[in-house]
Amino acid sequence: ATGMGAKAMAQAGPDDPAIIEKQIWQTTLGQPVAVKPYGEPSIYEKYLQRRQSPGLTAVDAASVSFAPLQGFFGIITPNGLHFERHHQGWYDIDPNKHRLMINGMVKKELVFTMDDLMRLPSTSKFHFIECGANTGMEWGNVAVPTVQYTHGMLSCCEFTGVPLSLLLEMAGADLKKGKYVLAEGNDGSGMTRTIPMEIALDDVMVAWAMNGEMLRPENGYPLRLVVPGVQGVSWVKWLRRIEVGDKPYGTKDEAVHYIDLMPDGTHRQYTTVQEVKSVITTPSGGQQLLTTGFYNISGLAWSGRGKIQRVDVSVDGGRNWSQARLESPIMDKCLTRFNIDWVWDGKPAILQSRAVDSTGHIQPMINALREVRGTRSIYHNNAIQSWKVDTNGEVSNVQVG
Amino acid sequence: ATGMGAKAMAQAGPDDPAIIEKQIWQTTLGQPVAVKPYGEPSIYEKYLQRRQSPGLTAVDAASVSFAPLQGFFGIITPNGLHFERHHQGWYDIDPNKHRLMINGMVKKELVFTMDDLMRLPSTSKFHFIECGANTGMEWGNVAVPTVQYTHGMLSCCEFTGVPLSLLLEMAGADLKKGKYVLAEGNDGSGMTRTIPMEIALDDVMVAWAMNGEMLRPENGYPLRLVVPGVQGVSWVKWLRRIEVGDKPYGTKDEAVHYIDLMPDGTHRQYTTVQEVKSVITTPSGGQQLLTTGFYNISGLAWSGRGKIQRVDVSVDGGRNWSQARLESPIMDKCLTRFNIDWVWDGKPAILQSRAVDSTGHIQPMINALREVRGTRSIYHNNAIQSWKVDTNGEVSNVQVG
Amino acid sequence: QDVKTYEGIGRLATPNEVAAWDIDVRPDFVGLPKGSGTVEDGMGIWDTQCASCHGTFGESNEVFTPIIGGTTAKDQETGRVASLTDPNQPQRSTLMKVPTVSTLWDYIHRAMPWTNPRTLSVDDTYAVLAYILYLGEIVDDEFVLNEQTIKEVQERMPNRNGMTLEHGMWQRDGKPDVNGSDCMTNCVTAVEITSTLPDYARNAHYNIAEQNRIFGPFRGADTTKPPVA
Amino acid sequence: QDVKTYEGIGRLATPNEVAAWDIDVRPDFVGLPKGSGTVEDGMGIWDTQCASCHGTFGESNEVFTPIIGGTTAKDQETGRVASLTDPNQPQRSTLMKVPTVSTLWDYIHRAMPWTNPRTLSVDDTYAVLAYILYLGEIVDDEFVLNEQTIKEVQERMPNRNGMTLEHGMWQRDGKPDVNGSDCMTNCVTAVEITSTLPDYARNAHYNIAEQNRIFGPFRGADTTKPPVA
Ligand code: HEC
Ligand code: HEC
Ligand SMILES: [Ca+2]
Ligand SMILES: [Ca+2]
Ligand SMILES: [Ca+2]
Ligand SMILES: [Ca+2]
Ligand SMILES: [Ca+2]
Ligand SMILES: [Ca+2]
Ligand SMILES: [Co+2]
Ligand SMILES: [Co+2]
Repeated sequence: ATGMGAKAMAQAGPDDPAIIEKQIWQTTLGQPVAVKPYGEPSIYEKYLQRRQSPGLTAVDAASVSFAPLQGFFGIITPNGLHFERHHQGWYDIDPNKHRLMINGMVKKELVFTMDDLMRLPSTSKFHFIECGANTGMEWGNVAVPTVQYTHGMLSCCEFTGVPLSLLLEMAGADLKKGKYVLAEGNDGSGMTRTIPMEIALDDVMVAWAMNGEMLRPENGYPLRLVVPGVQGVSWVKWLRRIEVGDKPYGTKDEAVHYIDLMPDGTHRQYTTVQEVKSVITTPSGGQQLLTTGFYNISGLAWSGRGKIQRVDVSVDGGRNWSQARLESPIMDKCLTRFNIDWVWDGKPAILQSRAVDSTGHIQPMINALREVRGTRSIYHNNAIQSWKVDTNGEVSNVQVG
Repeated sequence: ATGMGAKAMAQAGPDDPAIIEKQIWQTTLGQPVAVKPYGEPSIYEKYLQRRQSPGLTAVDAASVSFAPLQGFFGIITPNGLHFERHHQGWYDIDPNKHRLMINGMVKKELVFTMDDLMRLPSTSKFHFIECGANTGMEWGNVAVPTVQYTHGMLSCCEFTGVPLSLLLEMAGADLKKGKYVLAEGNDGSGMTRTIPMEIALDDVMVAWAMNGEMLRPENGYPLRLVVPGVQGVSWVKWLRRIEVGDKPYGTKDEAVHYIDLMPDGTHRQYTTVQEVKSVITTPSGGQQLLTTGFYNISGLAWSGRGKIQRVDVSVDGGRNWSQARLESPIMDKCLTRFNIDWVWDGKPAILQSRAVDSTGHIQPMINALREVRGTRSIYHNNAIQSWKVDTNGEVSNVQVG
Repeated sequence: QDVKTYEGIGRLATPNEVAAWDIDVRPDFVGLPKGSGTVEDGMGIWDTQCASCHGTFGESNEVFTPIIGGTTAKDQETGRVASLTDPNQPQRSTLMKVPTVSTLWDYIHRAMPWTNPRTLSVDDTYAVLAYILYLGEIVDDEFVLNEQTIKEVQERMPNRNGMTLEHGMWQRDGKPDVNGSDCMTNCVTAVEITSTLPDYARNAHYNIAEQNRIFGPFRGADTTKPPVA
Repeated sequence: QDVKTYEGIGRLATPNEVAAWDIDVRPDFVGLPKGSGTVEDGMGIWDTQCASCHGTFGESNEVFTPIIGGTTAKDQETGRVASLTDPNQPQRSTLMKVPTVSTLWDYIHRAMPWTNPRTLSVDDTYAVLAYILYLGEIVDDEFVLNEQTIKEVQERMPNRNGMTLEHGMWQRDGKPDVNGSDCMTNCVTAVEITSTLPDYARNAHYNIAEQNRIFGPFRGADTTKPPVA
């Protein structure tokens, strides 16, 4: 330790030049309005970026960029920092040339333009989206240093669109025999995923907007599927087609990827729902505490099965737990921000969070998960994350057993 | 009218080249991840910008840029399109040189760095912010063409910060004699506003984040006051100082501006609370309906006194009203999005919305407001907005009596 | 939560720091520093540092609404500016509105000149304010404004009695002026359009077609052309 | 709400339009167009259009995980790939995982070659898939793949029995594998750290100091240097 101690409250410290000296922003005229018709973050925020995890993928257009959760607040993900996952790159598709087709086991096969879709009764909902592979690098051991790389395939937006159920009704979908829908994207990969009809009719949306504006090109402009609580790959981007069918489609990303390898060599196919999970985002791996004393521990919790009911936090590696404050509103299949007070005494500590969802399911420890799933399943790692605080204040990614 | 009629559902229309011909985004490789480490909207969204109202102000650094509400969805305002109002321009202030001082009727006068503030227990809340002068150009007559200019000094974000009450407690504020706080900004105008202690202790926040990231420079980076339900000018940006006092401060923007001229020549001083209000954002002034048939009428409702309880919509200039659907969650002093079905028969129509808040207050007609306030008060016009739909589908701003 | 928990977060302000930032001046003159300035000195400052934006006589509305104009000697007696009810009064100047002279002192000292705020000394602030008051015919050309004489000025401010706090918008539980109707059917007999945008203003906010999305249920009207028939 | 209300919104798709876009092929071969291709023709396509990324024998992991490798003749009998439980197997190739040959046909036809998707004809798709199956030793060099023989291939797919739907993550009301503990105090006796980032990986994700805010309660650690003592 480098002689850190609680900063004393100085009775008469030296005068702070930041106060005593007049600053340029106090003595000159600032910039006009609308100099940025579409604004940008402060230049001092430049380190908070979407980033690739070195070595994770060989090519950048079949890859992922992780969201900098370590710098986020609240639950909304700014659109510019939403995580990305493309299988064949992204395009800024001309919305006037984009179409949505509904076909298969329907009375009428239909085609919609964006003009059409946006006339229909729309709805707006807040939901998280998490890639099924989020935290996947950590199944076997600690592999990456920060929460950006451990949990950064996670974002949360207010989405606006029409319920898929409405489009299916307009097409006269056969809901007796039609047990599945296939969603297909308009990119080079023609991304296709099967969604069970039960979920499709429940709360799936055909969405054009995120956080008040149109989808970003990287996130499917002008149309994507929103499949609340379900892994991101099913939220087909640049959505061009919905087919109603009586059997799953066994597409490449259902039969070769997004399948979870079990210890006996079988793969679980169609793993879909993202289970209850949470992570402390500050302080988190790679960060350094400046001094001892009070800190606000803050993080995110979510569940693909419903709402967050409570979050407990441990600062001693899981020996003892205390209930965290949950920010409101607590919404269905949406991020919930938690906060809890902590006074750091300068000794080593291990910070963990543990979420409970409205179905009563409690986030498990990594060892318990491994007992069933082994270490090679890649997807759906919802284990409790541990961050070690060293005596020098440096925080690192650890696993405990 | 130009021969518009409901598009018939073509049994066998001509094949659509957008479907039959392969598009470039289906036959080539798209762009890699993280090519934009901080993403931007689609190039096809470029018309949705913050804009000045020509002739409203003589200089651009004491001016306002209006948010394009006509293109928004849901309730979140994308940070890049948040409205701007500066009195002496904006700066991107160095957060390491920014300080917050608490002084006046307190036991200990305190100074906080950003490092300090962000260690304290934080909270995240969704709130609207509306300039007191929003819709102010319309007191006398119709003056501007679109909802961007009539209502665009309105935005809504998730804010993160510490309760002001906590800082006042840390400073040992004299809550017996201290009836007001003065909030002061760090820009050239040193913007100062008085806030009654009752509100200050209730839900005012000293905030550093909006919509998950740090405040934008134009919105007060790195620190601003969030004063829920109160007109925007009190949400002091680049907040550097809070003083506790026993009397209001009569600052320039309390004694010369943001005062409401009544017909008898008196000015109402310290008009603060934004009353219940709503507006249809689509369709709205300057837009054109493409054809007859079904449309989703959509808009925003808010109240500085609480939650939105209901919104009614009229399509016949106020003769008859129907209750609109409200999107959830409905939050305190926050925008609420409403939607309602409408089938346009091609005849002229006048669209209006009318909000009711949780105190039971109902948004009034402009004439009723004028009976009390005349036409020159500039601020706090919360009248029902009327949009006329012409037979050619063009929508324009009108007032009815 | 005991605030002691947060010990070490934040620190005491030094007296110099408070002095540097606590520059506000209240209507009761709390916060007003001692000093003085003459109308004559004020004229020099005004002409070199202020007149380019506000006009030689404070009458300009090139950059901002006029500072001077619209007040009378009578107003100084009554403390109510009569022209505020005059529909022919073209502008509402600063002096027509401002009830408290402290407001001007505070604001000029903190924020003017606009492009060089915080550069006026205390005495210069007194001087230039004296000159503004002189231009407003509130003081004569011999007047020396200081922390004492400013109280006399307050007694002459033309709109000093022009403000009211009797309204529902100051506190959260205030009562709104008017309440809307909750009528649902047959609420009005005839709907009369009382105001529309004049034809000449159709394109005054530039082309609305280029201020709307190029797809979706609606387009922006092309306001460079007359409305479609 | 009666969907008739929305009449005029959307239109019927034409048969040509549906044909243009409805290109998916299901495990039961619904959607598979008629056609055929030989291993030999497939080799020509592979070598000119695929090998640069996937390797001459489909073994490359330069651009993506290998397509070929890790399967045996035995696997074709059992329909289970044994090497999936072998910790020494370095990669999980496509053929080790894919249970359904339709998946390959569908995906190659819709998305390959990666930089020129949707350019392979139906016959070319049969041909290049035949060659992949040949490289995987599932068919011999004389094989002609068509909409009939593909059914025989399915019976030989090495991992055709390797998938399970017996898990709680397919439907929303599924049962999770394990449930965490709700213990609040004295939950574990000793906390053992079982994994940490190796020292050599400290800067493998570049400097973490430049991936965090430069103010606030925390800084990013400077990972270009060893940890502060
Ligand atoms: C470069 C232009 C410029 C110069 C020079 C300038 N001002 Fe101003 N002044 C402005 C603007 C613009 C405003 C309005 C600011 C705002 O919107 O808050 C203003 C506002 C004021 C006001 C408040 C008026 C009101 O009704 O709000 C006073 C008083 C004032 N100036 C006095 C001065 C004095 C005294 C000086 C010289 C020492 C000066 N100004 C120099 C541009 C200028
Ligand atoms: C320019 C590089 C490139 C070329 C050329 C190319 N591929 Fe690929 N291929 C890829 C990449 C990258 C992926 C993974 C895409 C993804 O992440 O979804 C892939 C995936 C595949 C897959 C699925 C593998 C799996 O496990 O998911 C098959 C099968 C395949 N390619 C076959 C072909 C065939 C056949 C050709 C030629 C006709 C071809 N590829 C040409 C780069 C290429
Ligand atoms: Ca790379
Ligand atoms: Ca201008
Ligand atoms: Ca003071
Ligand atoms: Ca002097
Ligand atoms: Ca099909
Ligand atoms: Ca053939
Ligand atoms: Co994915
Ligand atoms: Co304002």
